[in-house]
Amino acid sequence: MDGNDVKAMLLAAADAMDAARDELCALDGEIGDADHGVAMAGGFGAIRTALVELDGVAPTEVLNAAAKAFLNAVGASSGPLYATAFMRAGAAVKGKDVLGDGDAPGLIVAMAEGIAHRGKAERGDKTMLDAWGPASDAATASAGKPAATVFHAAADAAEIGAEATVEMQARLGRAARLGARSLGHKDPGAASAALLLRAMARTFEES
Amino acid sequence: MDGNDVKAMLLAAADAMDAARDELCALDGEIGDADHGVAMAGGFGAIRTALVELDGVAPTEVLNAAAKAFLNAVGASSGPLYATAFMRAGAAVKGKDVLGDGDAPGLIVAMAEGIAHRGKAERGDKTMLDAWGPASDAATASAGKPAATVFHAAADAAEIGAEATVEMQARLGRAARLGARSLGHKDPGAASAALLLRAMARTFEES
Amino acid sequence: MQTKKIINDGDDAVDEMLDGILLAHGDTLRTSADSGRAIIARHGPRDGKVGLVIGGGSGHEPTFVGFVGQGLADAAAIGNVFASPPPDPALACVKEVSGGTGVLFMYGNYAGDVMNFDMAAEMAAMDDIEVRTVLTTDDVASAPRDEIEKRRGVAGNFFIFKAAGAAADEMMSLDDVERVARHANARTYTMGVALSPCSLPQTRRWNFDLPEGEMEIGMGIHGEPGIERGPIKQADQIVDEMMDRIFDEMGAASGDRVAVLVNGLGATPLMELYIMNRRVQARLEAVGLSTHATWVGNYCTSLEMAGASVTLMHLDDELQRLIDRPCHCAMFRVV
Amino acid sequence: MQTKKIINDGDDAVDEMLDGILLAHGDTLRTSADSGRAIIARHGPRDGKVGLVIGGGSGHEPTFVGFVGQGLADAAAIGNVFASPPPDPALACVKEVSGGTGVLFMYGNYAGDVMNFDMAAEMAAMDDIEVRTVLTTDDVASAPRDEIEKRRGVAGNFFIFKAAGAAADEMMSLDDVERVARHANARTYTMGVALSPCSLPQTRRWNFDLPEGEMEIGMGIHGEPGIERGPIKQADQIVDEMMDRIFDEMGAASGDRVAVLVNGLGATPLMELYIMNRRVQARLEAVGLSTHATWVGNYCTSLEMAGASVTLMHLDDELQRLIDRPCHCAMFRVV
Ligand SMILES: Nc1ncnc2c1ncn2[C@@H]1O[C@H](COP(=O)(O)OP(=O)(O)O)[C@@H](O)[C@H]1O
Ligand SMILES: Nc1ncnc2c1ncn2[C@@H]1O[C@H](COP(=O)(O)OP(=O)(O)O)[C@@H](O)[C@H]1O
Ligand SMILES: [Mg+2]
Ligand SMILES: [Mg+2]
Ligand SMILES: [Mg+2]
Ligand SMILES: [Mg+2]
Repeated sequence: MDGNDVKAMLLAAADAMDAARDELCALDGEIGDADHGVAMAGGFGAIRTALVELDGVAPTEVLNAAAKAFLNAVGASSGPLYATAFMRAGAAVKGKDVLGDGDAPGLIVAMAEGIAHRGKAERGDKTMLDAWGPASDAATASAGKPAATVFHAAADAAEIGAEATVEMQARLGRAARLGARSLGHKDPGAASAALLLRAMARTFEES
Repeated sequence: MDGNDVKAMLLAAADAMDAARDELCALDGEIGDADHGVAMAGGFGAIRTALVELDGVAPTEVLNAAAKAFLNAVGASSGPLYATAFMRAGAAVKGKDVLGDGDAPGLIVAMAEGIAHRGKAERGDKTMLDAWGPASDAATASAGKPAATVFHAAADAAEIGAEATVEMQARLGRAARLGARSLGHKDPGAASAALLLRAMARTFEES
Repeated sequence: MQTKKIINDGDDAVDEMLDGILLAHGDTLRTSADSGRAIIARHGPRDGKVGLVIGGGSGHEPTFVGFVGQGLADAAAIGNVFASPPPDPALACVKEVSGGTGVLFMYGNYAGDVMNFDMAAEMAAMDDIEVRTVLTTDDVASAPRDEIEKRRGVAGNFFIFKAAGAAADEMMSLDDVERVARHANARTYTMGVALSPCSLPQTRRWNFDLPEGEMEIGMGIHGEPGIERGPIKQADQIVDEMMDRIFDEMGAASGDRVAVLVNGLGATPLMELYIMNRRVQARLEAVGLSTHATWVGNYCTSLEMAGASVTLMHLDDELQRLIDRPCHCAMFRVV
Repeated sequence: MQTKKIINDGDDAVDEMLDGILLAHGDTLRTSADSGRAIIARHGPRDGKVGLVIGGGSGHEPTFVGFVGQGLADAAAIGNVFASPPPDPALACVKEVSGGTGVLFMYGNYAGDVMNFDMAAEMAAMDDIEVRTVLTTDDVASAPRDEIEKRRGVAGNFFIFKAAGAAADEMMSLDDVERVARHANARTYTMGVALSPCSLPQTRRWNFDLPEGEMEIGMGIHGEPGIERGPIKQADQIVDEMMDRIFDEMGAASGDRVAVLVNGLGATPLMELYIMNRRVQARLEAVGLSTHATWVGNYCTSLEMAGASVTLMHLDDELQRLIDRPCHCAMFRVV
């Protein structure tokens, strides 16, 4: 997995966000402000633009460029959360030109930590961390397996985690003010996290 | 026909305007500003309020009170037009405490003249005058017949006249700017005129 | 199903609105003792000054009531929603603001308004107050150029009233205020577009039908049908259609100055109005016209209608001076 | 089917709006060289003065950009529609308005804004500019009183920013401007009601569903669900529910003074806002509160949402002086 493979993962994620834009907006409309799809598609669209020129650079450089592009295109909640996630992921593999299967869990764990650090959410607050947290656990548990397996395991866990947010009462973010009215709705940030991880995982099949 | 009978005619007209309010607004919505029903119901509602206290006064007094009430409640186009109509009708029977069958045509002719004078419309302009004009002709032609017959003949003519406005291109009022787009729609002021005359005519049956 | 409105009884809406206005703006506005529908500027009317009385139907706020104040209109006669006021409030306005040098009526060119204000003017003449009338006819979409006297007055009212109000505030004679008013009207051009209907408080039904995805160019501020209906276009295209028509009417030369009003009809966000303004200014620049001043916002509304209009006033030195003159109204000020 | 909007490409809406704003208001506003999303007051920022930087998502115009100007905010960082600006424009604002005595960030309490502005503050600290933050939390419907720190900032922003901006304009120290801002926030109470949804330019779909005949009390200015949904009530009842809740929070004594803001969310006509104001003032009078000043209009909008809010600021001598202090913004002025 070199820088170009990391780039391919991010581009696949970008396509997934384009496809899910309206669905994510609709989810956000139920308990938030209906713009999560716009933010994610916009952020990954900016990543796409920023990465177009990058070729043959190290994974860290790709991830740092993605962090900056996402942040400045989006703002919102997702901007700092994903920007921090990408920066942490970049830092986790700093100095390496090529990543092996053993680096996969660390990338996912670093992203989850970045999101937790920036957002100060805890699991159960009904945020994207309820997808990224389980994903991080699953990635750690799959350590030693091929990167594709690690990412798919993380995506599986993220999907289950996202599904579980339906039963949660929001304690952070816009939805927090809803109290019990947030029950019964899936958190849009958790939903997009699962989609992202799955799209990233699939890039291993294609390559 | 004494002042109280004139009052009864106006009250019957008021009920007719209440019943037709939304329909007249809808007609006005097609070629105007959708408020003709509100204006007519409001104007006759004000007449109802103004006349409640009047008992046993001369027809002219009833008609003058109606003119004032209608005008100040409504404004709009209908206000000055009907206020002038009622004032002219009042003037036409001035000095009489009781009206006979012979006075009926004069009342209708005076109303039509008042409307023509105030609005400076000509027949064919697609206004209420296209109902009041034929009504006035029919009333004149029925001179000598019982008042009920005169009013019904006027109402018949007004209905036909109102129907004919569907084929006219507006030359006055809000609809005038529509040009050919005013074709195919009945003029709301002509429609309400026919309803008014019919309601007035029917008061003879009841009494 | 009824349209959604925050009102009490629909028949009381206008009077309750006026109550709310007077409670908010009692420092600049009062009602006449003769009529609760005659709203008078506390500061402004004075001996020797020509009185400026404007008015018309309600539902266009801040037009007309919001433009009453020192330096603009001395009084406004307030009608029901989309209905001319009766003569009484107009007459009450005249009596309150007459400073001995005559009164000017200014209002949009609608049959109902003309009949009612004319009746009021006749009544004022019986009291030996000279009242003249200048009708506004800025809506270029409402009649062809050879029937200019049939055009209606719309958002451009704002500029035309402002110029006349400033002229009166400068203590010009009735002749001169009337001349300025006619001149301002002749040099003011508006084109509008509507995206959705509005509804009267009394009926709470949509007053016309504008299907999904469609807009109507040239629609009047009471929902009177316009000149063309079709699919919604992009902002730049809409503005281009408006500007083409206005340029054609205005016949300005490169280097001439204009004042610009991008007006919202009620439900159109400022975001859209400013996006329109971007294109308006680009078009002005392209033909070498210079923008002296720009106003963007809801100046002449049609209740909750969505849509907008563009107005240009073709300035000369006098109009520019008058437009710039300070005024202090309840809902608008220039300082 | 898409919602109707006068825009070009939805992704360009915010930038094109800013173009239009700068073209209309270039005499009071400019952009920072570092960021087109950092809008700076031409007059206002100066040596020795605490800089006031506000900001947040677009779609609430005239909030935030319209309140940039001498005597109010020195700059605004502009986000996408309903999205916090990233740190960069906020940082650009800081650099432009820093007068050497510190900068205050003020914005509504939303998770996204907090994260982005905090990042900007950290970056400013690296440049040795002291940045402090006061979050606005005036929406009493958005959390119970014992979780006041979770409340969001809505239309009351306007009063809170105004007070802090006046304090900075009086050349108060950063400590004092911060104190005033917190005090103003603590004494400002807003309750809103929504009647219809809005739609983002990028999606052009209704962002929530509010069935015919229904309203939602306490809905947020981004369409975040409120505290109660039910059939539309009469204006007086709606206002009563708002005022009961606000009175309960405010705990004012008879004779106390308030400033009032009756705010429209975008598609609600002035007529309805003034009808609401009538009841607001009646309720104030009934409990012996005196109204020092009233603003009625669209001050904090949610694109084309229909609805309104009522804000009371519980004045003391200092707040009253600050609210009265002149300011000159592109979309608002006090003289
Ligand atoms: N403090 C937080 N920590 C982690 N995730 C958060 C936090 N606040 C919000 N989120 C996530 O952000 C999502 C909303 O993102 P988005 O709609 O793009 O931003 P905004 O709320 O600013 O409109 C929520 O669904 C939630 O998953
Ligand atoms: N000059 C006129 N002469 C006669 N009738 C007229 C004239 N102008 C308008 N009308 C009538 O008035 C009707 C509209 O009345 P209404 O809706 O109450 O007033 P407005 O046009 O002020 O809204 C038209 O349908 C037409 O019949
Ligand atoms: Mg969101
Ligand atoms: Mg009408
Ligand atoms: Mg009308
Ligand atoms: Mg958002």
